[in-house]
Amino acid sequence: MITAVIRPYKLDDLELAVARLGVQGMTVSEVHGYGHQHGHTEHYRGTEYRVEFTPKTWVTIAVDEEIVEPVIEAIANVARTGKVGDGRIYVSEIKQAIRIRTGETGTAAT
Amino acid sequence: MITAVIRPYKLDDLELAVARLGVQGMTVSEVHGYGHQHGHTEHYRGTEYRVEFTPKTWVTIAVDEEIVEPVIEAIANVARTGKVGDGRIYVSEIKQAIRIRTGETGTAAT
Amino acid sequence: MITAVIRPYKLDDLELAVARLGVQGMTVSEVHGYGHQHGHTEHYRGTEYRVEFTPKTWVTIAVDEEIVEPVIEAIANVARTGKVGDGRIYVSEIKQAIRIRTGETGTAAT
Amino acid sequence: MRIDLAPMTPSRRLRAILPGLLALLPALASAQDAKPVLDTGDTAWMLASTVLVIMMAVPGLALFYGGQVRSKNVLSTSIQVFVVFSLLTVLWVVYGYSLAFTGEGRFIGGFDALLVSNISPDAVSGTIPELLFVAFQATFAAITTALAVGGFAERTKFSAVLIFAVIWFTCSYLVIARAVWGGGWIADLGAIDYAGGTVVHINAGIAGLVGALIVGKRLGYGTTAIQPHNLPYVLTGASLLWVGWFGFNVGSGLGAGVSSGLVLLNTYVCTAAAVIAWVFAEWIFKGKPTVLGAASGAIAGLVAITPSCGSVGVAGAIVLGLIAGVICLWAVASLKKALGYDDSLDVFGVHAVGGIVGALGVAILGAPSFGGVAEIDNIGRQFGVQAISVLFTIVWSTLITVIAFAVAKFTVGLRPGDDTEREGLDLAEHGERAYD
Amino acid sequence: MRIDLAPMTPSRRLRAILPGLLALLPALASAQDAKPVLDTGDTAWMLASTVLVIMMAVPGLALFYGGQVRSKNVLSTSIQVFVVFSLLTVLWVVYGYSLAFTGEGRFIGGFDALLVSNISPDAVSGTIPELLFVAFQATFAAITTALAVGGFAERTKFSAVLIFAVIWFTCSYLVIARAVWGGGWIADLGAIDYAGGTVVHINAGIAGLVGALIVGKRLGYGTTAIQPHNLPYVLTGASLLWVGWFGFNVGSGLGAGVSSGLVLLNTYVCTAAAVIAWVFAEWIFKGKPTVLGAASGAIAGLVAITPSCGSVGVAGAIVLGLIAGVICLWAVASLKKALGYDDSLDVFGVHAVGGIVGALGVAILGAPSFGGVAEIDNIGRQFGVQAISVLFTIVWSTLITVIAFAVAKFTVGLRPGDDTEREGLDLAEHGERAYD
Amino acid sequence: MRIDLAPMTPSRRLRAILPGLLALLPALASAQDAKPVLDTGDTAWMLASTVLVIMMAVPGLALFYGGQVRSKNVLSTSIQVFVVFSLLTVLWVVYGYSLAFTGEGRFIGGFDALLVSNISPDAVSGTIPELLFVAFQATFAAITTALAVGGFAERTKFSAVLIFAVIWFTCSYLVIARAVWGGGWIADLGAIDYAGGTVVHINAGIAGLVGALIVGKRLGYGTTAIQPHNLPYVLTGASLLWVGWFGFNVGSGLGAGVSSGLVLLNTYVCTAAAVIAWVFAEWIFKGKPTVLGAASGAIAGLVAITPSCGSVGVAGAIVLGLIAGVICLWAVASLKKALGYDDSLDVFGVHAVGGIVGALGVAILGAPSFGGVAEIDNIGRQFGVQAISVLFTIVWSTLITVIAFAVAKFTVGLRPGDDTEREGLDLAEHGERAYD
Ligand SMILES: Nc1ncnc2c1ncn2[C@@H]1O[C@H](COP(=O)(O)OP(=O)(O)O)[C@@H](O)[C@H]1O
Ligand SMILES: Nc1ncnc2c1ncn2[C@@H]1O[C@H](COP(=O)(O)OP(=O)(O)O)[C@@H](O)[C@H]1O
Ligand SMILES: Nc1ncnc2c1ncn2[C@@H]1O[C@H](COP(=O)(O)OP(=O)(O)O)[C@@H](O)[C@H]1O
Repeated sequence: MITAVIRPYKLDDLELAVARLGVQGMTVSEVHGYGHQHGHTEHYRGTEYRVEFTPKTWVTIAVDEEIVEPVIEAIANVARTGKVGDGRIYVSEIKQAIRIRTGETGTAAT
Repeated sequence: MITAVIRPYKLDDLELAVARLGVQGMTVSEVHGYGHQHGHTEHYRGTEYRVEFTPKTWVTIAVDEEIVEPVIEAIANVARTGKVGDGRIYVSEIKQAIRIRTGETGTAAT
Repeated sequence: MITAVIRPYKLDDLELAVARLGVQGMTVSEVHGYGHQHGHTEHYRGTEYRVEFTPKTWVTIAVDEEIVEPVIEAIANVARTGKVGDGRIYVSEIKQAIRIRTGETGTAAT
Repeated sequence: MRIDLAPMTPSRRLRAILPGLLALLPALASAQDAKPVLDTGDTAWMLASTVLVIMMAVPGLALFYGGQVRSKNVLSTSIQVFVVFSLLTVLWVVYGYSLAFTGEGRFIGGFDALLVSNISPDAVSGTIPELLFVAFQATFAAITTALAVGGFAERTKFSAVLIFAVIWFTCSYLVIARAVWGGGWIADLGAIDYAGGTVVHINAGIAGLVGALIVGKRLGYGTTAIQPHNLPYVLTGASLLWVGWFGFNVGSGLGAGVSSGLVLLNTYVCTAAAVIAWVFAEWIFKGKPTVLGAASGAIAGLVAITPSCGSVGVAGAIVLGLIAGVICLWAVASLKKALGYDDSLDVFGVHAVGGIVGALGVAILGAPSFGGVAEIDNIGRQFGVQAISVLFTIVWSTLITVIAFAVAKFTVGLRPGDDTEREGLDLAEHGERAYD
Repeated sequence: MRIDLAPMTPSRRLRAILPGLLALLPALASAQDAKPVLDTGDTAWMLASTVLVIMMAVPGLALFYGGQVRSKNVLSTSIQVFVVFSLLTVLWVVYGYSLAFTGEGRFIGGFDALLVSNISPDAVSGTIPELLFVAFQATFAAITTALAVGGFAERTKFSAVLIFAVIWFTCSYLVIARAVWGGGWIADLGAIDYAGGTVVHINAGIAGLVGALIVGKRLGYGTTAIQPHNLPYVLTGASLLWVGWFGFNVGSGLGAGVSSGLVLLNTYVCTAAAVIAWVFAEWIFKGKPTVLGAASGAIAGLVAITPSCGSVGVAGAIVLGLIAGVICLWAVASLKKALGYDDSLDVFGVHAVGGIVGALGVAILGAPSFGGVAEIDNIGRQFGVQAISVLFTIVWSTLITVIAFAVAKFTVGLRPGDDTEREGLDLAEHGERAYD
Repeated sequence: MRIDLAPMTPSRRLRAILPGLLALLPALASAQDAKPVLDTGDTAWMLASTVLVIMMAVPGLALFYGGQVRSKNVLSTSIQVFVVFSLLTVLWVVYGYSLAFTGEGRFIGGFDALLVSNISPDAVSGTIPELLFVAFQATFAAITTALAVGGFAERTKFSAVLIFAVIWFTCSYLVIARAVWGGGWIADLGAIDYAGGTVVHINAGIAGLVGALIVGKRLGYGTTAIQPHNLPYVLTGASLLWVGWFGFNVGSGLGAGVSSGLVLLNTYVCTAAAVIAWVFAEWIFKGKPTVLGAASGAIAGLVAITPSCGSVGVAGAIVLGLIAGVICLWAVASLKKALGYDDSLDVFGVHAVGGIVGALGVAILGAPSFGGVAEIDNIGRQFGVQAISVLFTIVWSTLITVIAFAVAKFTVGLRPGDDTEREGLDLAEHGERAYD
């Protein structure tokens, strides 16, 4: 299971890039994050405060073992701007995957 | 940890179904996904575009090892319509679970 | 990877607490959950219904192995009110972590 | 080119008002004899009033209703208001005005003024342009039918709603409007209804309830949470209804004469009092004062003062508001629960019940002995007359609603199917999502 | 202290209206000779009308436009409407009114009334305060320019929009306003334009289209989904535009005389008919009736009736609405697709196309033989005159828009950069997010 | 049945206006002697004005305030506006009008007109129905108190807000209204205050600030981000305030006479100029022009022109707007930061500061030598008089606010508790969530 936190406007590009590698599905959600972007201060009518969180998009893609590496690379390539706040990719293990409609498991369900 | 992506309007049924199996809690969020539903085109005032993402509900349930299988089955049963877009179920390992209020860990915290 | 479900208004405190332990980033999202808070009924213009879900905040923090325990403890401490609905903490394994901007992996990417 | 009867139309409309005004309109009787002369001040206010009633419907009612449904049905609900309002505006001009306000028929009018073709653009009626009177009346017809759709929102097909709207407007609204304002058999009884408590609110409220019963409950009603998805919309909509209602009530006097002061102030304070009553009653009996309660209280007060705004005194308007706020709260909370119907947006509990409170209340509070300004010698008799007009409206509206839904059922069907309803009508019926 | 010409200004404005009114204003000719006397009724309505036109722009247009863009650009779009409206209001008073309505020039006026300094506060013009006439006209100038920005929304720098606005207002709006209402060479041809079909809608629609072409398409246009982010805002905005438009159209008669009835009713039913036409055409041809369609239909009808509201009969207004609804739907769906331009909010498809439908349609539907009330002896000739005024507006507005954007391009630049555009203009240009 | 004093009330109200109008109302003096005759044009405009002021509060202010708070407090904030507005409307009719406008007392009036019982429905005052005057004044009282609650929003118990509202209305609003409009000791000094700069804006602004200081800062103020949760609501609310304010200012002339032109145009351009000033000042000094700035600028301009709209020339109105925009920006950004108070919605920075700019500015810009139309012979003296009325208002409002909050503190308590405040007042105090 590949999970990536990226800039929201990079989603379209990411989608195209991983589709070329055969990824046929994904699930995304709107999140907020901070990291090195931490600590930026804003002024709002006389008060100053740190804005910790900026909007990010959280992408979850279940892929077959063999294409994990190329997918990671593709995501990293399209999501990189070089400016702080580009995001992270995390890879974790899935014990089991089921496609609800068909009941298929394993590769067919990724 | 069982994670399911389902059609939003199936949530009520899912909740009832897993409650019968002894599941006592869950966390859900609104997400968007595509898979085989991919590629549907829409018209909007003279422009045509592919709508990749449809709204889904992401359900996370921490359960005891022994009821993983029946819970998966229950979810698959209520969430299945047979039409494309029914969603997925993923199972992964949790190393540790803590209930914040009591500090309990393990089964009590699922 | 530490995942915590907490009361939304506890986020500011949580952030300060884990920052003190050296955590430099996190990703959060708005979720709804139930557990023991389950079953509360509301009245709305003559109809009575159970409100299952209350708003929670879902916090995901990738941390180095060595500070997992103190971070869990810090989260549990700030998020605890003692009233039902305080939430959960789950710990799971990440196989790989990449920082998109730099391509760094491992500890630097948590 | 114009038929003789046309210039009298507004004065017929006034007959429903007259019993409610002691001596505020002395010039009226004689004015009917002379050739009508336009008054720019009266016309200015009637232009503004017409615009205000339009604002009640769009965006007022669309927001008030749209905010109360779930986010998957907000478009469905508000397009119903918007399109029903537009459709009936056109139909009003095509045949509604003619059937309600012209011709000799006692129960229904004639076809002489189809497409208002026999009204010259420079015709003056009372002190305003006759076509302005047509427009002002159009807003009443259109908003009344739009109100009714709140009863069966979130589960009825758009096509069924339109079929209901056309039939109900033609057979119920026009007939009752004629009885009260046009041919006038109800007005002849001496019933007081300044701005349309029976024609508009009881009429629509009953249609909403009967429709809700025929269409059936929303899936999950009573078991899952069905809550307003956007309360700021609800409050904004209620506010715009309040604002626009001054056109509705004060405009019903068809000018900016001295009685406009009483009517405006009554409409204003009765509403304010009903807000207070509903909110405090909730606070006392249910523990918390709510925004939905404040908004609903405002509508309850507005509905209650609609028939009586020209008859009660200012103190009476406050009393009426306090009563209407509490009774309507009881209706939407306790009565509805007891009876178990699913009137989605409480069209019955607020419009029918509030309208009945106002229609009956005016018999008492309008009497000079209770500080009113109406010519009520015998409160009991007046109460009886009011009750007759209320009962007739209930019976007639029920009948027509049943027929209208029967037609819809056997042509296009009433409900869109369970899966569609669960997914939401916005996507299924209109191919859109409200928020992206 | 006042120049001689000033008191005549509103009557000049009326010249564009007069051909459209058979004999509804008999007193006007003689009134021009006598010292003008204020009429409180006319003044009351013109105060209300001015307020209504302001409400069209803010919040009406700001919501209508803001709801149609993506959530990352809602603030950018609505601040453009708000600030352009404010800026041009000030400029109108500083020099706009003077250049459009005073002096002897045929194509552009003089500088005598800069800062309206030569108008005494107690000057009466026609039957209303002259300063009220200045204010009413200000709203027209300001909203017209604000309409145009919809064409190139979501991708143009705020500074570029302001530069466009100032140049286009000065060189296009003022010149065409003078031709139709001020010096009057177009009015002298006998063109009918009651409330500004050419000056306002065709003018703005063309500017929107040309701007869209010069600025270029939004990133991702045609490939990714670019959808309205909040349709309830769109419907609310359209509703407020409808409500406010009564000030725009009926107020253009500069009083609450008998013709106000026809103008109001026409504005009301033409819009309602266009809503029905658009929604049903969509339902038939695309499968579903949509909220965006209902809202767009309303605007199409309002635009089409704007030039013709004092000339067509009520049945003619319904016909015009039905036609405008269908043609504008075709323009924004099929024509736009065929031509491939990216007019973000369909300023061209609705305002220019709808304006042309109205400007040409009045030549036919305004004729007495088609139930109209205009003095049209020769439909063909009138059609020709209308076509000339339309063509001049198209050519002139195109020219000025090109110049305005050229200036903007070579001073501040047109677009904010790809990454900024992808991230959204709200954050990049205004440092704010709409929703938190 | 009516007391002698009643018919003079509106003319007393006019006294605060008169010094600001050179010779625009020549007929007034003599009119006071004759029996008042209703003018339908004046009445039409006053009906519209009353409706417009109601629209300022609901939904205008409710949206403007509701959008600026966090989403967990939007209901709490807007129900406070809605219920306070309703409650004070009722109290105004019950005793407020009587105490402010009737009787002989110099500092407070009598109890003769409780429940307006001694005003006949056909009484005319000036040229409008007397009850309409009562209603128009009610809107001022109600909105003023609702404005004040913005100062201590997001942290004060609903019950405490209501207690504050009742006490402050009774002891501060009524006393100052009487001083300026009723008994008139401030008006007798010759202070110019056309539509209520002191009575309404300075009064409410000070109450907001003092309330903010007494209640204390919001939890997390200064450390965590406390941002508007919905800026489109803020812009919509500000727009509706702008729209409704024409009723507030122009309606204060109590008719549709010739001066209405100047008052409307001034209100319009001053606001537009203040929007421009605020937005450009932000752009220059802080880097970006913001929507919150545009909205705030509009309110600053509206507040500043309120006392002076009948006295300054049009150019003066533009200058006043530019000044007010910049000074209020400085107040909410720099001054607030320096002093460190937590006035949640900048009631002080916009209403009190803007009101002071307007009240003092009129002494200069209203003078004929600066293009004004007021009878100001000695600018220094007039400035002194204006300063006295400002100072009195500041002192009195401070005093009463302290007392009102002391009472609230020792009865129901001021704050709902830390956890409740963090969770949001919507859920804790009203049992509702705004969005679902
Ligand atoms: N330790 C972490 N755990 C979870 N998410 C993180 C962590 N660090 C960063 N993120 C996510 O990645 C995003 C980008 O990280 P940031 O450090 O700001 O930029 P960069 O990766 O370019 O240095 C953050 O907004 C947050 O969503
Ligand atoms: N590879 C994947 N990774 C993550 N989520 C996926 C993946 N494939 C599908 N999904 C999720 O499952 C949902 C349904 O999948 P889809 O393929 O459209 O239907 P079906 O499972 O019926 O074939 C998608 O909308 C998406 O949220
Ligand atoms: N089995 C579970 N799986 C996933 N999330 C859970 C589970 N149980 C509880 N949660 C989450 O934790 C939150 C708090 O749990 P709850 O049982 O209500 O309170 P407490 O932990 O104080 O007993 C829930 O709202 C839900 O989001």
